Amino acid sequence: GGGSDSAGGGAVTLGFSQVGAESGWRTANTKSVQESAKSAGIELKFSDAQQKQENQISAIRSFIQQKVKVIAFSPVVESGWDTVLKEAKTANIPVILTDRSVDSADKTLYKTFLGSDFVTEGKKAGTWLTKEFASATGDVNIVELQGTTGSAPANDRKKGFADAIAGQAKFKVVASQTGEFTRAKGKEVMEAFLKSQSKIDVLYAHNDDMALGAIEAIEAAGKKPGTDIKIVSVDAVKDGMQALADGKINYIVECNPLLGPQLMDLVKKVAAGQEVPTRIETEETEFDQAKAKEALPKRQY
Amino acid sequence: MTGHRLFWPIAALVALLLVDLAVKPSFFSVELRDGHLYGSLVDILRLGAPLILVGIGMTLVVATRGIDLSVGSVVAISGALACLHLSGLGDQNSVGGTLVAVAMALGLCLALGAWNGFLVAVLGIQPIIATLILMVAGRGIAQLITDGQIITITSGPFRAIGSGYLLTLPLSILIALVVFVLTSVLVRRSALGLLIEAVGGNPEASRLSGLRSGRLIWLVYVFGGLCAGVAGLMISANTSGADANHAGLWIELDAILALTIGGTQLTGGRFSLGGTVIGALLIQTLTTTVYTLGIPDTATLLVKAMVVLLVCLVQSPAFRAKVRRRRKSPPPAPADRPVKVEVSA
Amino acid sequence: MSTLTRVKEYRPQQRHLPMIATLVLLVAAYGYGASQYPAFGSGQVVFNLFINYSWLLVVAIGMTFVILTGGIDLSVGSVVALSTVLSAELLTKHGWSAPAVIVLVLAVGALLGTGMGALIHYFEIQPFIATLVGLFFARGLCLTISTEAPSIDNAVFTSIAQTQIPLPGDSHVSISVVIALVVVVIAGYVLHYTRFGRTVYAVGGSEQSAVLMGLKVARTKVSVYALSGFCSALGGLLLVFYKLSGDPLSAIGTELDAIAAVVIGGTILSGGSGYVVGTVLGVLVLGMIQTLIDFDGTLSSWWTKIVIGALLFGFIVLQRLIARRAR
Amino acid sequence: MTEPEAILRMTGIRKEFPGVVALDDVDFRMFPGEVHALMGENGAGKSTLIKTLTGVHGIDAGTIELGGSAVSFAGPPEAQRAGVSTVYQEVNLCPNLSVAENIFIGREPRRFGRIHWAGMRRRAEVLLGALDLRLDVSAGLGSQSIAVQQMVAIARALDVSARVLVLDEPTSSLDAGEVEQLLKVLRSLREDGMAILFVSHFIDQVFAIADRMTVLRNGKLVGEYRTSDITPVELVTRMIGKELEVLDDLEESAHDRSDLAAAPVFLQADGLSRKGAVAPFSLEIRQGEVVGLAGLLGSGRTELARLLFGADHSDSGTLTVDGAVVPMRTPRAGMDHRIAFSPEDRKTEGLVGELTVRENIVLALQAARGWSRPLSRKRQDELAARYVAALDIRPTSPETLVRNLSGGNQQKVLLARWLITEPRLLILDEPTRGIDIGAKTEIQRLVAKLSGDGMAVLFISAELEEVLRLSHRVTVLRDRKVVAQLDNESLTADEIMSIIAEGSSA
Ligand SMILES: Nc1ncnc2c1ncn2[C@@H]1O[C@H](COP(=O)(O)OP(=O)(O)OP(=O)(O)O)[C@@H](O)[C@H]1O
Ligand SMILES: Nc1ncnc2c1ncn2[C@@H]1O[C@H](COP(=O)(O)OP(=O)(O)OP(=O)(O)O)[C@@H](O)[C@H]1O
Ligand SMILES: [Mg+2]
Ligand SMILES: [Mg+2]
Repeated sequence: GGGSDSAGGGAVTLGFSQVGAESGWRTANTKSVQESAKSAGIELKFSDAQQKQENQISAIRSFIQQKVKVIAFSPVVESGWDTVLKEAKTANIPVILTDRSVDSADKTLYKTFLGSDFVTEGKKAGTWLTKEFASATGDVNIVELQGTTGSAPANDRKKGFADAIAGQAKFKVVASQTGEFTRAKGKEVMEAFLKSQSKIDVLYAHNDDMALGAIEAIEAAGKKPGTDIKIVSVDAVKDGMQALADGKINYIVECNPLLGPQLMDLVKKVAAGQEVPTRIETEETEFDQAKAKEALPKRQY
Repeated sequence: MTGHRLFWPIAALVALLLVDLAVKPSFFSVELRDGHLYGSLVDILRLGAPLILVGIGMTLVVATRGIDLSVGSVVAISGALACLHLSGLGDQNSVGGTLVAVAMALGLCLALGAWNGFLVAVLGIQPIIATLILMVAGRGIAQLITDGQIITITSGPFRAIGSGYLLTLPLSILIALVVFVLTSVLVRRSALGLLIEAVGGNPEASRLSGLRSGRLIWLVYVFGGLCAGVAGLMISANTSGADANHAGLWIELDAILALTIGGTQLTGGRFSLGGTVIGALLIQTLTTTVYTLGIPDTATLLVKAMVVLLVCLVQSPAFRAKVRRRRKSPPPAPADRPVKVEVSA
Repeated sequence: MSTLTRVKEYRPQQRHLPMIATLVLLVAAYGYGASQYPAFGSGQVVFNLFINYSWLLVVAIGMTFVILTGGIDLSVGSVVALSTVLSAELLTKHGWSAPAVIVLVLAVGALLGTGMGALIHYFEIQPFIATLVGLFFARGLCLTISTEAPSIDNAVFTSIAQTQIPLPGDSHVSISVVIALVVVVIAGYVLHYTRFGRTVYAVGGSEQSAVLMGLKVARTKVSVYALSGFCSALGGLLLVFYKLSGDPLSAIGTELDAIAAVVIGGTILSGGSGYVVGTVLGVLVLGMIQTLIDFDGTLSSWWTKIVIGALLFGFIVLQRLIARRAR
Repeated sequence: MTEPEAILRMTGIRKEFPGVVALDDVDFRMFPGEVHALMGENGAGKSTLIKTLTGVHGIDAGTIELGGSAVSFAGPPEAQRAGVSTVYQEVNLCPNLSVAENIFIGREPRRFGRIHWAGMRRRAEVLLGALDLRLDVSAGLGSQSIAVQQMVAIARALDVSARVLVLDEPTSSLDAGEVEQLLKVLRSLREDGMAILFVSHFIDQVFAIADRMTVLRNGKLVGEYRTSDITPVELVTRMIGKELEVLDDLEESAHDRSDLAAAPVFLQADGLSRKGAVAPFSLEIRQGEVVGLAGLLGSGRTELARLLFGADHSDSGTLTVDGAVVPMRTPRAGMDHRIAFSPEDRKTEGLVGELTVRENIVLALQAARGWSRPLSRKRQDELAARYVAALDIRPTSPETLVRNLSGGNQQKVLLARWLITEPRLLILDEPTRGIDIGAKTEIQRLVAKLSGDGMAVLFISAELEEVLRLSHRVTVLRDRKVVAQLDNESLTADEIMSIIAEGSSA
């Protein structure tokens, strides 16, 4: 049977290929997509790729087979999509990228990108740091908990942060290890740092989970997180915000997973063949402890 | 002396520790902070505990010519279920509630172990593939339980399992120690050890000697599940939260590595629980070393590869024999060319 | 003569049962998909199986050789990744020519394999561990070479990647599929018609006996790992053709997929019995499971995992039941 | 007299294993065109000497000359290439490959560079034909009886045109027919000037074929003798280092059945059968009775025995123990009825090589008691010690790994395992396979004694004389069918053979 009926009478079918469910952030992102699709009356074909690009590609292929109206996906990596995107194009199915962009030279392969810029996130964290320690005279010893080695967010957040503090010699990243975006590793690595580093002023964690793990390590070492060691991290998941409100974290750069509503608008537009901007950054704020307190109650994830 | 089964694993562990000592003299410093011991060595013990537990379970499974890939997922499930229950409690600090949570989690893990055992012993599916099923599905189950989020808990009693201290020592290592001792006693004082080694050594001969190998195999998988369950509790307790996505990821590989370093053959038969414990500690020491010495994480895997390779080589009799032959081989060198001896030796 | 006829009607069937069972199940699964999901019935879905999994197929073939000798190779995933990273690095950063890169990548794969084989045979390090070291080592190399995942725009690679070989019924396959199928045929031939192939089975049956029978055990054991390394590298190249990028984090856990495929295909892990065709079917089973899930499109992330496990279970159990029945 | 140049000359060979000196300053030589028997008790060092020759083990001291030039083989392949073709003691073939392949692997006939399967099968059938063996050569080897496997191993060795042919206990599980056939082949090879090293514990075979013999004792050389210069008794005396007392007394006790007629039936099989293994048969064994199974290779003796023990389950018929019909589906069931089964293939079905002598000995008893009721270490040690002494297992340390034992000693361990379970029915499938005459008489005496004490015994042996000597009743099988059951008043081997033969003519 042809796929026309799968596209439904009037209802738009959206094929969405998610990276996986590797973190709370990701899950929130998935939820938001699923829910807003329902409320927007869009028929969603969802596929979880278990962190495997191959799976995402094969999922997109199957979407093409099923002749969905629009394809959206958050690339597990930025490269390696040309072939399948070409196929989508020849089948003239418009493609929307979410959360991460792809590095295809041919920008016509996808309609638009909706998501955040990891480098900017890193920059924001760095800039806050420079302000916070503007008055500081001596060295500021920073330890960094990186995300999964080789993953885009890890690379970019490291880069952005480095750029932001590049100017001033007093900021020294004395230790930088991967915490694999997880609490357990965050704690384990921080424990090691606390013993190997004589003086730590700041912890920069690529996501809240690692920061939360680190906090436990710091407390176990008899230090006060947020005071003895200042902590800045990225994401603003609920637990992170809680810790921020409790004064255990000093600053969080938001990375908003709730792209669903925006995505659905785009899908509708694209399906209707309207023009859309080629790049849309999700509106994201930054939280200090005060803002966290008021934001906390209405935090869904 | 070098004859003893555990000589080489222990030697390797000591060597690695000495390297740490050499590079970072502070590595061995252990001090008393708010009522408990504090220092890298303590961390190694505390963080090594889960691996030790999983390793012990895996050792028995491997001794029967089996393998259990699902332990990682079982770890995740155990933590997830316990934390889910705790998060629902009015007063998370109630010991009773915590015990219930623990009981529920371990109960489920026993069931999961039984499931593996069923596939292997009754349906006769090859262990690696039989447990692969739960390895894949188990992650899903864990995420289903936590709804993909990290369940954070505040329960003091529960957190103690992972990060608490008793008599200044980490509770987790004490638990692991108890399990180790109990298992060793059970296995060696009863006939279990012999029967397991027989089944692993020659299944057909064991069958013809009247062994009920089916039951044994079932038993070891159930036990493996239990060990993984306890490990899961520790891991989640240590971070006071259940991370269904990452808890116990790839722990099966480390466990197998540990038992091999400990001198247990993956082809079944003879096994050594003590060796597994050493192996587990070795692996944890290696991880801690990497963090402490600040080895760039792009190089971490290379270092790990090299160390493991070295450890396995010094353990391999074949290798030692070849080296010795090397040493012997150059003919007694004439007195006038001593330099050459230096080179060849 | 009578003996020969007996051979024909009786022996082979027994040994081929698992594969026949798998085939039956595959067809059944396809039928089910076609009945459930529109557009599933189209031939292209089947060809996509091959297009998407040609690289895994090649890797699994190498794995088959290793497992037939009673060994195992955990390093394949990392070697695949290394191949992609090397290709990307050399083509984009160092401007090597495509052929040169291909040769080098294959050489590196074979070399790593040989190394592990040597460790296993001459130093009697257990295959599981030796290749686990290989896994760490190759993945480590990937990350030291590059933590980024650069795209590849080399003309040759792009053309290989994007050429579509048309087939009747406006469907098509990629060049990689052809390569993979060629590998399958060669592997089948080697295993059945060459001394090396038979020695592989002998070693798997009883290594000690193979030694006492005066077979070239050392050479064979080292070769299978070299072969597996080579296949992984080739698989890596196919993956490059598939994605045109070199990702240090790609192909994580491939070793398990490959092993699963081989075992589902009816090969015994303790070695000595199994067929290449079985491995092909095994890969198709994994692909079929993934495709069913893609088409369903209603499963949440965790249900996806659970269902994969369930389907895996279903396949394996049914396979045994069918095989038993037929006995 | 002047001798021709020795083709093989081993001098001052020394081989130590951790704890054991297997060979100590042993000299050995062989001449073209002679059959040279290597004699010695279990554990004397025969197999080790052979393995040092073919490079399986390196030597700690001594020299090996082949065809006048010094050699030291790195392994069997080299030895093979140098023209030394060997059949090792334990069957060393690949069970997962076909019979034909096991004969030719490594030397497969090829056509257009690819293996020529049809040609291989044809040649295999011819080769086995020469040994009087007709079977489906494309069948898996694993499904063949141990005897068939032994013949296949021999066929493989014969096929290579070698200067030196080494046969380590090739006849241990062959019956008269095959042995005769084999000796015939060896004689013709000797004519062609091949040097043949022949190891056997059957004195008569040795005297039938050997021109010369070398005797080892405890790894030391006792001497080299021409067959013509030595009598069997002298030979045995040199092997065991003392006179051997013969068993005529046993003969008597074995055959008087007077009290047996009264003895209650312990086990009774009615129409028991298993497809492809044994046709429906009926059999009863009384307490204290020794029933012998006679039959040619592949006649189904082992199969029959396996059914009684529950090692395989039957398709039809009933089994009655102590007058009660019992299902016999697993070995465990057999053991619960105090039945013991010592299988013919000690390597794959009997022993756990990785475990020690002690552990192997207590295994069955422990299994019966279940894991929760362990035998105390003290008890284990005593049991082990007792049977190590009783069966003269060497080395005497019960902590030796079984895989390091010599073939015969392994067989003794297997026997000990079942004796300590004090069964009511003891099924022995080729219990004396590869056991030296000293120990053999020991075991035969033991069996006689046990039956005297009321234990029922089912005795299978390829050596018909042995069966006749021990059994009160002989059950004859042919082509997987029970064809006769005879009281053993004064049966002779010829009578049995004729029974077997006439069937095949009919
Ligand atoms: N691999 C080994 N490790 C340790 N000891 C060994 C090994 N192989 C043989 N031995 C010992 O060497 C001695 C000689 O063994 P060998 O197999 O040569 O005896 P044999 O003459 O062949 O006896 P049989 O007639 O039973 O075959 C025995 O004491 C045996 O225990
Ligand atoms: N495990 C088995 N599975 C299938 N067939 C077997 C098996 N064992 C033996 N056979 C076949 O059944 C025939 C009878 O084997 P069995 O061992 O019972 O003969 P036997 O009388 O004991 O002769 P032998 O003296 O060789 O043991 C063998 O020739 C072999 O072809
Ligand atoms: Mg011998
Ligand atoms: Mg038999």
